[in-house]
Amino acid sequence: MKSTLGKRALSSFVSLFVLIVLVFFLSRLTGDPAALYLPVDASEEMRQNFRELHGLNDPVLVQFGRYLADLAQFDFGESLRKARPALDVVLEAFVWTLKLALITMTLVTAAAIVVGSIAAFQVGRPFDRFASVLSLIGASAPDFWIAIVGIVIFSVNLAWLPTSGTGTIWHWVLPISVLFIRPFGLILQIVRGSMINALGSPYVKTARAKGVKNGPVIFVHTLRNAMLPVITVIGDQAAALLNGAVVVETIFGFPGVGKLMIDSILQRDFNVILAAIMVTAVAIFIMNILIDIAYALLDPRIRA
Amino acid sequence: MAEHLLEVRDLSVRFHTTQGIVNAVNGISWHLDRGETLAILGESGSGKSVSASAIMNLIDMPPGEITSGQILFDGTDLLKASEEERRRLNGKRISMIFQDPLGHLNPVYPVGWQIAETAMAHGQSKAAAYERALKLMERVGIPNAKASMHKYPHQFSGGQRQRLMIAMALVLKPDILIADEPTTALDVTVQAEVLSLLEELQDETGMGLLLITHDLGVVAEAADRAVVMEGGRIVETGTPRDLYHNPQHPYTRKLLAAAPGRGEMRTAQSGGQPILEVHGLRKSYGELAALKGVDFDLIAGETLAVVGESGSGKSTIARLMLRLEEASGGTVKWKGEDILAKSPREMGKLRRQLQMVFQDPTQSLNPNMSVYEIISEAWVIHPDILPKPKWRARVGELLEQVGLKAEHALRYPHQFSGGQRQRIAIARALALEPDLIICDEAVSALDVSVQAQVIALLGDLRDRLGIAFIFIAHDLPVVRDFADRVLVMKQGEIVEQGPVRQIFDAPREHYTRRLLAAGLDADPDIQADRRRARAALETA
Amino acid sequence: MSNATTNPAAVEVKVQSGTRRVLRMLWADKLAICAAIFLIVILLCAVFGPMFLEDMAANTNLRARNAPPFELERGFFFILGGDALGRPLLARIIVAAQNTMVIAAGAVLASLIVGSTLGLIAGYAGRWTGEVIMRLADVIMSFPSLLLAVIVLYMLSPSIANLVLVLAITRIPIYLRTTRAEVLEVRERMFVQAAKVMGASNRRIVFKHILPVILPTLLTIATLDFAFVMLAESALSFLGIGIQAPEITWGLMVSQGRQYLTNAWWLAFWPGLAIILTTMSLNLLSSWMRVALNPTQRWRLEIGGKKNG
Amino acid sequence: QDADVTVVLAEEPDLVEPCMATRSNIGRIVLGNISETLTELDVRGDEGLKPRLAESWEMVNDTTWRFNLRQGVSFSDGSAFDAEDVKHSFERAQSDQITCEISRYYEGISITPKVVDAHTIDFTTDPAQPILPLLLSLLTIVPSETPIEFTREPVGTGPYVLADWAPGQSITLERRDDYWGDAPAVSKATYVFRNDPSVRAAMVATGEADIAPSISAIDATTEMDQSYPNSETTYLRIDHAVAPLDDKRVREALNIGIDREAFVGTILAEGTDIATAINVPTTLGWNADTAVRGYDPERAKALLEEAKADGVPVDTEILLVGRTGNFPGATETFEAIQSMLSEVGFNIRLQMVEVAEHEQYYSKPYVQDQPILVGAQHDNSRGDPVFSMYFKYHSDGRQSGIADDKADDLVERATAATGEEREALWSELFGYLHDEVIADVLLFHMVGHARVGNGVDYTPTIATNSQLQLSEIGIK
Ligand SMILES: Nc1ncnc2c1ncn2[C@@H]1O[C@H](COP(=O)(O)OP(=O)(O)OP(=O)(O)O)[C@@H](O)[C@H]1O
Ligand SMILES: Nc1ncnc2c1ncn2[C@@H]1O[C@H](COP(=O)(O)OP(=O)(O)OP(=O)(O)O)[C@@H](O)[C@H]1O
Ligand SMILES: [Mg+2]
Ligand SMILES: [Mg+2]
Repeated sequence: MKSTLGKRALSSFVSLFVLIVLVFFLSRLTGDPAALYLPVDASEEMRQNFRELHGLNDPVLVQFGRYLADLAQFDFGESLRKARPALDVVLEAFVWTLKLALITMTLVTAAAIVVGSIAAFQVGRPFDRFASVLSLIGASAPDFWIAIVGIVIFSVNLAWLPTSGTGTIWHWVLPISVLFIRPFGLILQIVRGSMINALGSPYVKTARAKGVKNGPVIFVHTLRNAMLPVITVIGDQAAALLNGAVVVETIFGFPGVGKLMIDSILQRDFNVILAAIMVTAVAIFIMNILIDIAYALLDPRIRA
Repeated sequence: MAEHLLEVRDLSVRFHTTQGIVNAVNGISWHLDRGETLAILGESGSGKSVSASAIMNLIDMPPGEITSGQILFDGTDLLKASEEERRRLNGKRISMIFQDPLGHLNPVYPVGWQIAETAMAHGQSKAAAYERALKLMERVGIPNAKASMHKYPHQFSGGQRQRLMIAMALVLKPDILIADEPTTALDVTVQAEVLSLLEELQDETGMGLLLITHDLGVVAEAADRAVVMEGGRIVETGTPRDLYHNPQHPYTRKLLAAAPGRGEMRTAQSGGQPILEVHGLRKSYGELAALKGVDFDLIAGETLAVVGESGSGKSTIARLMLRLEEASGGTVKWKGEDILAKSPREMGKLRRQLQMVFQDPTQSLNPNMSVYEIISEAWVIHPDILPKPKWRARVGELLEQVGLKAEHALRYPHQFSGGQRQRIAIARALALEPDLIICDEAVSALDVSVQAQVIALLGDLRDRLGIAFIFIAHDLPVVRDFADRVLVMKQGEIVEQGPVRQIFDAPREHYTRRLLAAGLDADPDIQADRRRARAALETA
Repeated sequence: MSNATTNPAAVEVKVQSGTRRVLRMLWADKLAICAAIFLIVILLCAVFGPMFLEDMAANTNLRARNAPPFELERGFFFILGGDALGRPLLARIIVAAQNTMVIAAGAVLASLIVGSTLGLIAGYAGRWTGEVIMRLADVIMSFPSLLLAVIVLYMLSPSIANLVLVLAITRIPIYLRTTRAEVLEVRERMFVQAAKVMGASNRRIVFKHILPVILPTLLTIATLDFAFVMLAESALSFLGIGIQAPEITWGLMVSQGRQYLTNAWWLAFWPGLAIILTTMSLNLLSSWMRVALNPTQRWRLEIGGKKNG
Repeated sequence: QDADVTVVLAEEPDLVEPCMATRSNIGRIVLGNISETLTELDVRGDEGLKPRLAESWEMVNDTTWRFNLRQGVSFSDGSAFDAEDVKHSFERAQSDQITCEISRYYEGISITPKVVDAHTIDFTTDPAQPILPLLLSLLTIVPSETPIEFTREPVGTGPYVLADWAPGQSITLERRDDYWGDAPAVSKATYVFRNDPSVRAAMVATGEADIAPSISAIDATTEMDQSYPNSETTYLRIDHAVAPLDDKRVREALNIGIDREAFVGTILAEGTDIATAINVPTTLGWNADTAVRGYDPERAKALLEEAKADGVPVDTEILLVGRTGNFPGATETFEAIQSMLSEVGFNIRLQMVEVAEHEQYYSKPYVQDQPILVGAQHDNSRGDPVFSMYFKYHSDGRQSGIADDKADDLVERATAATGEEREALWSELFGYLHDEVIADVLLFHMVGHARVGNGVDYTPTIATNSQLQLSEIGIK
């Protein structure tokens, strides 16, 4: 186990490098940060000066070499705009994103598994129909729509919750609710489908013949067999959240990595882009490793 | 009127399918008393398993439907009881051993937990449950029980899985045990042990045993009474002795007549170039050496039976020869070429010549494919065998040959009984017209009349087309009738091999002798004598 | 019955005509029927909408600006109201169906096909290939889709084909990972080994035996991805990267209606509803397909209304 | 009394750096609150340029301006304010070690500050710089110890000091006790940042914020909402070098083919003015005689016909480039323009793009392979056209679509002129560009909307986009 983990870490490291190379060269093809950073009526001299200061005049390969050399010392460079180390900027934002992602995914996973399993157990009955339709609407409704309507209803009209921002625990309610909806719908559907299949297996009959209650039949015997695709989709959704929940961050003023990334991309703030990608990529790679471990834990047959 | 522990009255069950309604059980009635063993004998597909499932509330409704009847347990009608009441009975007061152990074990949990769960589901503490599980695993003869508790179903041999199922059913010492073909995959020695274990339990707890089997020997050995089923109806009831000596119904008579082990033994062909040479074949799973270097040959058109203890590596030989798993060492020469050294592509070409019928029929049939697709796939893969327009007719023909009906071609595997599935698997292997068929317990789930028919078919193919067989079986009478040579295995090694006459008439090894002594005879009187003889051998 | 050797010719194995059976099964699920009809309507809109309504959908009329829905005085196509430039929403939704469907179907199908094929390879081929493919998926997964969009659309111009490309690439990992995970389990099943013994090629095993087991899950994801892709496309438009006015898609309409959400809800609502209904129809249909494709479940449709279907 | 206010802004500044205060998201926080300037433009009354840190100024000779500095002023770090600080602030802004945005206003002029005594400083310019005092209304003063790199802890002489900055969440200013001027009413101001205009409006409505300086016109429907001209001018820049846009008739057709009136009160807010110049009417030299070209589709068609008859390729596809989110309703506006122009016979294709791509079209070197109209906004609330004219209309201007000798000459002369002459020259230029050259398609002077909570008293001005002095906020 240990050595496979090691190999896995190593190969992840290689992909991380591939990722850096890709992002570094591709992003430099998308426009001149000087043109964006400086006001439109800034002179050519100022632009030159800006490029000079940030080393944007050198050949791209030289820039890349320098970047790698700095990286080796965990120096991600300065943000072109914020006059701060890019990594600091990113880590600050990433903490928020991580919190948001963790809380949301925990809630989503728990809720989707419970509701999806019960729906699968009651295929075609009202509970199933209701849960399916509701989750589908959730999964396909535009999230900003839900967010703004949520603010109008719960903050402006009912005055139960703050509109936006951070601070108290109440500030988290709306953003998490909005983030919750889509993955919940998606995962619920996957759980349901996978569970319907698994519930038809002979071992379910064995469990029932043993006199196991419906609860454990569903959640112990069947669920674990049905979890493989579910875990994959959970991973996908978690990755999406780790990459930043742009809409929610933008609307609710959450200082997460999603908005930071968008802004940096639109502003071509390369160092921040790269640092943000590195940080989220490491998080996603770790998560994927955890998922692969989870596969093996769940199903002894795929333990190599 | 006397109260029976369990009484089934006028039970009818039917299934809805695309091809219309299948009447699986038609108004059957029987009863079972405390401490009694009732055997249900019968044709494969006659509704034995379905009626047992009805007792356990395990029929999927719909598509299934119980159209009439009562199931009285301790005087209450189970069909009217609530789900919860039935759940509380299941496992604790009534428990069941399923016919097809691999599918019925949960693949993702360790077997120890699965056995202990029965107890835990009915309120026992974890420690007590595990202790009981361990004890039972030892009693059903799982080697190295303590460590095996943490293993998963796929790490056991077919017979071991079946014993695990048995252990699972016995955890709470139920009042009624429904055993659906509990010994089909067991070698005779273990079979005898299991039967005596059940008997002991019956003495201890007064358990009523419903024994579904097609093995007349088992009936003779264990049953107090027996009912015979055909086509969803009960055609005859009586004590084993009555049935054996004085069968009334033509089907019963046919069954008895078909009992194997009475024919002429074959004389092994001598000489001839071996088409298969196995040398030093080894396989280990981690610590466990499942196969410790076996050597044997096979001549074209010859039938080599592999018998031996459950878990001794019989299926492993088959899996290694077919490259379903990689061997740890040794060579397998097929017509002079080493199979084990072939690339996957070369192997693909060879495969047509080597076929296998798997031990677990349910799992080896793709649930998404109809029987027609399953059988005709052979010709899709090897189009030169048969032109497409002839497929339909040929599928029908093959199904008839293995005792099924041509119209079954449109059904899906889950709509068949255990024995029927096994026959589909046989038909699939035959479709390829191979040179060698490895039959891993291929006829063990068939009632003797069908078994006889299938064996006759295989014999005919052997004689007409020169197909060779490796016949893995624990059913010695069948082996005796069918094999040319026999290979006896124990703990991953061949302990004895030779022509069938030699093995059956003059066994050299103690193990072989024990094996032969443990064989069951359909005649209850002979069986009674054997028991005495076995007891003597045991003490010797 | 067992050993009665019937004349094989007498027992014709008959197969029902495929389409009729499918239609009958579809009929058995009323929701699926509705879904299918709705999708056909959408499809017709997508094919013929732009042909007939293009002009009407582009015709600005500031006097009908944000005209409220359910009023017929401006004509039938204003039944859903008018947008910020007074264009009839119904006509716009119909015309937008084409771009929307092309983008969503294109992206979903492309990612589904590429992703699941790679997943099958990764799960069934050797360790090395699998590992490389999986790490590739990791890279895609952590490459921010927005950056990818900026790069592709900046360098290649924002055409529909490029947009499909971007969206498809970002969705590949989900199919890839799901497929691989399932293959790892399914390939251990006995019937796969049985097929192997028959000499089935890897291709056949993968596509005929393994894929059908995984397909229902993939279909469920794909149908939900439909909605995801439409909304992602709208987010890109909103940032100025994706499809832009005067082209229209439902997603673009939703994102343009965003600022009017509190004043003229219908601008974002109807196209949003179109997205939701389409997704829902697809999902109902895929649920139906799940049942219809699964022999152990199929009876639900075949015994029809008779028993609690 | 609670004198805390919360201001909700659209975007968080990347820096809170005084020398970047001309950038509006920074200026709104820094200008007049943390940092002060020598002079200050009066945007509420019509006093013109008012003293702030300079008490008075005069022209010593053609090229030298002298400023007498206010005494008894101290920075928030406690040090006293003197001429050295002014000199350092200027040099820091000009340094090429950092890219201070202010410096671009001094582009092309050589300015040398010279400390006369602690409270007097001379600026020598070459060439003469008649509006130097106006230019210095942009120079934020920092202590002479400030290093020449971007700071995150700005020190200034203003009435407030940066108390806290939680990146991504909020910035807090607190009132200083030792401020030289009158103590403002607001004791503490918290800035929070929300991208979505309806959320900003909602925050004021729920009392979570007191002032939202810019909300969407669509949301501005309550008592709390005020509109103000925000000094932005929307126009379509024409590149005169490419046919058929090199033809004056075609440019006129573009101008009269758009029904500007139709936008006001519909897509754009009530109060939006139709523009005849790139600068707002309060700007020096704004020419009241230039008349709006009325909507006349018939004439536009006729003009096109005429041009076509002369061989002008009027059927060439013209690309109209707009920027998404440039202003509320931008997409709709450009869509409507496209449809209006198509109506009169232009072959127009609309393309909405993001900032970076827009920049490619907007600034030189221009994309030359097809005639292009670039929709854009220009913002000059400084009162003098000099901040616009060179860039937009001089042949060498980075965003100029024309190359016209007379225009060049007028720009150069006006820049150097003072007083009435300056005003007259600008006025002539405005008229010339609009009437004779038809340089571009001028559209609207935009209005912004602010929502001000009931607890505070604040009136937005034309400068609100770039500056929000807390001292102008009253507490009710
Ligand atoms: N789900 C189903 N749908 C349709 N037919 C079914 C279904 N399950 C069982 N049957 C049919 O019911 C009949 C009885 O099946 P059952 O499993 O009880 O046979 P059995 O007597 O146990 O046979 P065996 O000895 O081969 O196991 C068979 O003909 C079978 O094809
Ligand atoms: N995947 C595995 N991992 C670990 N042990 C295994 C695995 N597969 C089989 N074994 C072990 O190898 C031994 C031989 O198994 P095999 O299936 O060949 O037995 P068998 O002779 O066919 O027995 P039976 O008659 O019960 O089917 C058994 O002890 C079994 O527990
Ligand atoms: Mg059975
Ligand atoms: Mg075996």
